[in-house]
Amino acid sequence: MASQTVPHHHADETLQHHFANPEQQKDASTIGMWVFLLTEIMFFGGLFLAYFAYRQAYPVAFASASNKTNLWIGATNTTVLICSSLTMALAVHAASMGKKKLLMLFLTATLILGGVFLSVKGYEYHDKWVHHEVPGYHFDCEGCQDAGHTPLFFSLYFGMTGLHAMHMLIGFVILIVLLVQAKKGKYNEKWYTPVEMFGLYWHFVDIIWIFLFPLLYLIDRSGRGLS
Amino acid sequence: MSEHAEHHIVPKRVYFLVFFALIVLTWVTTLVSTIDLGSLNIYVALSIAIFKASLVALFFMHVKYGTRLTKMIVMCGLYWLLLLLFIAMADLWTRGWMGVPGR
Amino acid sequence: MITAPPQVAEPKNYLNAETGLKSWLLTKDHKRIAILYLIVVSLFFALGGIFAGLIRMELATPAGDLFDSNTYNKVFTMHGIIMVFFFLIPSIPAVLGNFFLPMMIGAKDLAFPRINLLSWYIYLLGGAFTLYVLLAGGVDTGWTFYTPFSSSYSNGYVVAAGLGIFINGFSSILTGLNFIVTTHRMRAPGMTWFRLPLFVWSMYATSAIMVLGTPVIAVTLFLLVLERGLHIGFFDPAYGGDPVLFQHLFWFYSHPAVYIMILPSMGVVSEVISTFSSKKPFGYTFIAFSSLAIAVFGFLVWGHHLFVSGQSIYAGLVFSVLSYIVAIPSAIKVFNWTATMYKGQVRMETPMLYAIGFIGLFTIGGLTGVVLASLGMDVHLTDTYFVIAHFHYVMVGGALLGYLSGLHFWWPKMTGRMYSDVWSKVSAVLVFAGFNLTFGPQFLLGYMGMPRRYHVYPPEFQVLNVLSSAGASILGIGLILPAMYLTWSLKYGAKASANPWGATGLEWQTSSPPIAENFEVTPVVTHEAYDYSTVQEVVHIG
Amino acid sequence: MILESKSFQLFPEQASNFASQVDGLYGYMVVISAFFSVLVAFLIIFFAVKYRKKPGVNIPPHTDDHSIGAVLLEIAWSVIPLGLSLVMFAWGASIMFEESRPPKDALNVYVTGKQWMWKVQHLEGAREIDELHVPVNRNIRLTLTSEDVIHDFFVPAFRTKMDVLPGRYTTEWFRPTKIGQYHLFCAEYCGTKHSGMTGTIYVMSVEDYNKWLAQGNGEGSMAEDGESLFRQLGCGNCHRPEGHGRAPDLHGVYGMNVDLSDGTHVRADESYIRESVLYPQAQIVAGYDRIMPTFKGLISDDGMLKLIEYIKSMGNPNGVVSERPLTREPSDIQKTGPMALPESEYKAPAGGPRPSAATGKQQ
Repeated sequence: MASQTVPHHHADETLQHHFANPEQQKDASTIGMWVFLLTEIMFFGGLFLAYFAYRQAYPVAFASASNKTNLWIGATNTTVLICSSLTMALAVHAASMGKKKLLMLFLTATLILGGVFLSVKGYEYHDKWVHHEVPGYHFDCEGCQDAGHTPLFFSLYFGMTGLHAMHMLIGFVILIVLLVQAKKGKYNEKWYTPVEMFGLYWHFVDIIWIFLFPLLYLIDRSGRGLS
Repeated sequence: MSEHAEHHIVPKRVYFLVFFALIVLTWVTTLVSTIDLGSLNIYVALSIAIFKASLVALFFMHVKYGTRLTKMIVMCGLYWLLLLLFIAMADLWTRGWMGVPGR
Repeated sequence: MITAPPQVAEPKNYLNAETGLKSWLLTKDHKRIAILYLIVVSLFFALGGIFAGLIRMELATPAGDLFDSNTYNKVFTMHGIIMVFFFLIPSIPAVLGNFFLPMMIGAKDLAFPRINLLSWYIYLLGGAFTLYVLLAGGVDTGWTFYTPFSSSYSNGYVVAAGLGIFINGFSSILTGLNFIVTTHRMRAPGMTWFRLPLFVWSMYATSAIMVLGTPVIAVTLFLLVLERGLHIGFFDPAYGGDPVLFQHLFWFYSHPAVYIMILPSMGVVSEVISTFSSKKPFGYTFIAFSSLAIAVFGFLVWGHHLFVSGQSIYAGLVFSVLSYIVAIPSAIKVFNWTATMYKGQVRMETPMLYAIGFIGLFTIGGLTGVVLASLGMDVHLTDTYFVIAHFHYVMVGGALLGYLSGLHFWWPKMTGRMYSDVWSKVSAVLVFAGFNLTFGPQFLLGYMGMPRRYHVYPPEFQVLNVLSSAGASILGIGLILPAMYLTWSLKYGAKASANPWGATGLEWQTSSPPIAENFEVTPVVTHEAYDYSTVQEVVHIG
Repeated sequence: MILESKSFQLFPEQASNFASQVDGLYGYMVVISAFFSVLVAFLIIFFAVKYRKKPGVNIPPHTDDHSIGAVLLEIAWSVIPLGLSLVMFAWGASIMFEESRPPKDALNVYVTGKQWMWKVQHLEGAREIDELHVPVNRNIRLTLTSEDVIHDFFVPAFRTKMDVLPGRYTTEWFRPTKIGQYHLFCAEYCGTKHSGMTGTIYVMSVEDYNKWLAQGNGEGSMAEDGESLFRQLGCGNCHRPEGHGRAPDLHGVYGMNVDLSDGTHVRADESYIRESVLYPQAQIVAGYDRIMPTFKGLISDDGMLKLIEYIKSMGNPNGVVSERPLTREPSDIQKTGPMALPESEYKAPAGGPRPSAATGKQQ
């Protein structure tokens, strides 16, 4: 996203011609990344609104459908994602110290943890499919109350977690690129902007999940609105 | 060009502390959700989520050490998100007030 | 393509710095990207204009004699989609903003040149989807895509049209992002915030709206596409969805989008009025802050499109009062522009004619908007031709005239050529007259109750519709003229001087056309904007 | 068009109680708008001429826009328009609130929009398509719903319109003040023949209206039809009077606040009744079990309106509404006190509730 890295001047390979100095360039990337994350907040905002609107309209259906999610898998996966956030933060730290080996180690760890998260998510999706909890032709929310409105919950579940997973996948691809670049020794303690910017993105994706987890798994767990 | 981000390197210890807090809070919120607190459940869960998200933003994403502009962008994001959610929900909350369908 | 053949004595500029198609298609120069945008935006404008012409032809008679109703619905839908998403929203930001924002702040380029080019390609991709829709058979939902019609009942290519706008949205987001970062971090030494030209302020406010609003329409259309394909129930009452929620999400972007269209024009007009009055804009700070106020308050009023939609009346009450408050910054601007001319040295050059036309038409557009913001009034007027007339006064009378004003103002700088003075003034007058004849009668039609998007209508509405169609043909001629004399000027126009209008911005302190990196030496700003005492005798031709 | 074609006109007829109010507000706004438009246009032309650039003079004057006078000017042209427009806001809002509150004595008419026609049902049983006959000087309340997409019931001569939504009921009311025929338009784009979804409102004298009602309408009233539907669907097996059933007593329920099992309460309006029939488990009345099957797919939108009208009439001591001259008020909110909702101790008979054909998974 913000990796503007065309080598131009001989003096400083990483400084682009239209910037006056490296500080200006780095500031520009940071602001750009934050503004991009701003758009991401609003992008997910639309889905959050839909969630709150329909939860308000159909509390019984939402409560009963959200009990179909697996609490323990959700919590474990949240833990995995938080771990990957830590390794990413440590990767940025390593890059800022100019420690190439450590940077690669932490990037790889982030990659693996992200992979674990997605695999678990995939398992959950599969589970939903097997139990006919994917809205559509086979849908059958067994034992749900106000079953007529439960497809809305599951549509939102798949919409929100799906969009989140898509962001993870994109992050995955960028991570691999970063790893290759790191191996080539592109980053040093003076210039590691792409790693830092990607860190922001990855933590943002983590924050989205921090909200998805309670909304989809937790808040109706104890049976509000159920009788 | 007055406000450059200081080249601030956060000590590793901070990362681990934040990480520890995040993990603990995740399991606290998970366990609390199984207890019936009535309408309080949602407030507890969302408060913990907001706290966790703030930790991630402040420390992992360096907002705490960032420029005023970065902080302003984050505040803008929150403000506009709440705008979207609350104003649109205000319609749904008040639809029944008149007691006349469709008003 | 407007690459002038390099002549022996021609000094280096951004047009001849590199040659060949590839040098254009892979350029990272903001000025060249602006030209690329100009070409495609103009093509889309022509296409949208053809649809507008077809609509007016059909409506010249009460019966549906030119098309069947299905075709008519597709025609006005394509007119709306193309004009809103592919002309009005990118026009000033992506063409004039791209070209002049960096120059006005004394930068060599935008902060992210490659992202700038990427945004053009994304725009092309979105446009390609829209053209595909057009060729495949069109879409008949109206540009508003209201559910459940669009999700479950329409026979058109809703998914492709939705994806086209979805993709195009990212182009808009990236442009806005680029402008925000550039304004924050690329200003020349000494260019403080309150030395920025007003056009930069308005582009900054516009960019904020683009960045904050566009993602919401993106996700809304994304959900609409899912709904249409999978019937997941988000917006279709048959599955428990709420169609009014769709309208909330849609207008959360699409109302602020109106300000994406009009704010840049306001910026242009601020520049033009000041330049051709040789006077600092009256109330610089008020104009600058009113742009930001519009960007912020513009997000609080979307519900005034929903007064009769089944939205809670209490929500309607809040949206109505906020709509009145957002009208105030616009009023402030109009009064300040007028006051700028007071005791100025007013020159009636073509850009000034367009700018004055803008003020008049925008005033009417704004005031009728105030009429519509009143709850009881809106119940009668919404979804009638009154609304059509109102927003065309804002969109055409406002946004388009501002764009034309800016294009005429900066054309000598962009191309290094002067256009025909006589023809351009004829065109300005024709556009103004034709426009009023086209849309003025529609206010009366609307108050009498003629609903919008009607293919056939009761005969008592015919006289006014004929007037409107007649006006449209004059407007059409007025708009074809610039295409001709501007193209003509590329080859035959007199060479423009560096500062043909006696303007003060940094963009006028470099050659016309500018060199590849804009300035020989990065300028250092030492005084406020609009200091006309530094301007030498005005020389058009250089 | 059904109307005889009128020649050229510039202003719509005033044919309802709202018309003159809306026109009055419009007049105020037009005057203000015209004043400011003319003011701005005059100043621009005046300045353009008076201060046109004269040859030779090249030193631009400098006006100080930070002086007290300039700031006062800025404040003046912000505050005065704000004041004038807040009057518009308050005036417009008061009209809208009046439009939103149908009077209690209003005559109920049910309107269903459908691509691309208007179906009208009168309480007395008369039905019409793309036409609406109403008596003059009588408050008329329309309950609107759609079978497919969003429509909008717009009568320019009455200066009122309201969106017609699928799956929901909306309300519109007016009092016609002038006998005649008026356009009815669909004002929300609804597909191919949107511009053909028009109709005619016939405003008639009371005698003519009663004559029109009487002619050729042998069918039962809406409430009677609704009652037979109520029986056919077996609603009465559970919804027994005076709390003897396994389901709440429906007498007098319309317009009341109903306590729900989750501690909240809801107003029993048309939309609530509809939701309760189609998605019975979404809102459970306090003290009752979750036993009602859904009737989704078993009842048409028209049928639903009849059922609602029957349930509305149930609280009426006169029983079922039937053809009646215009002297009586249509069933409306009855002052019969809060609904009695005793604990359900009555056990279901062996037959149980009528099983639903649509879903077999009620508990």
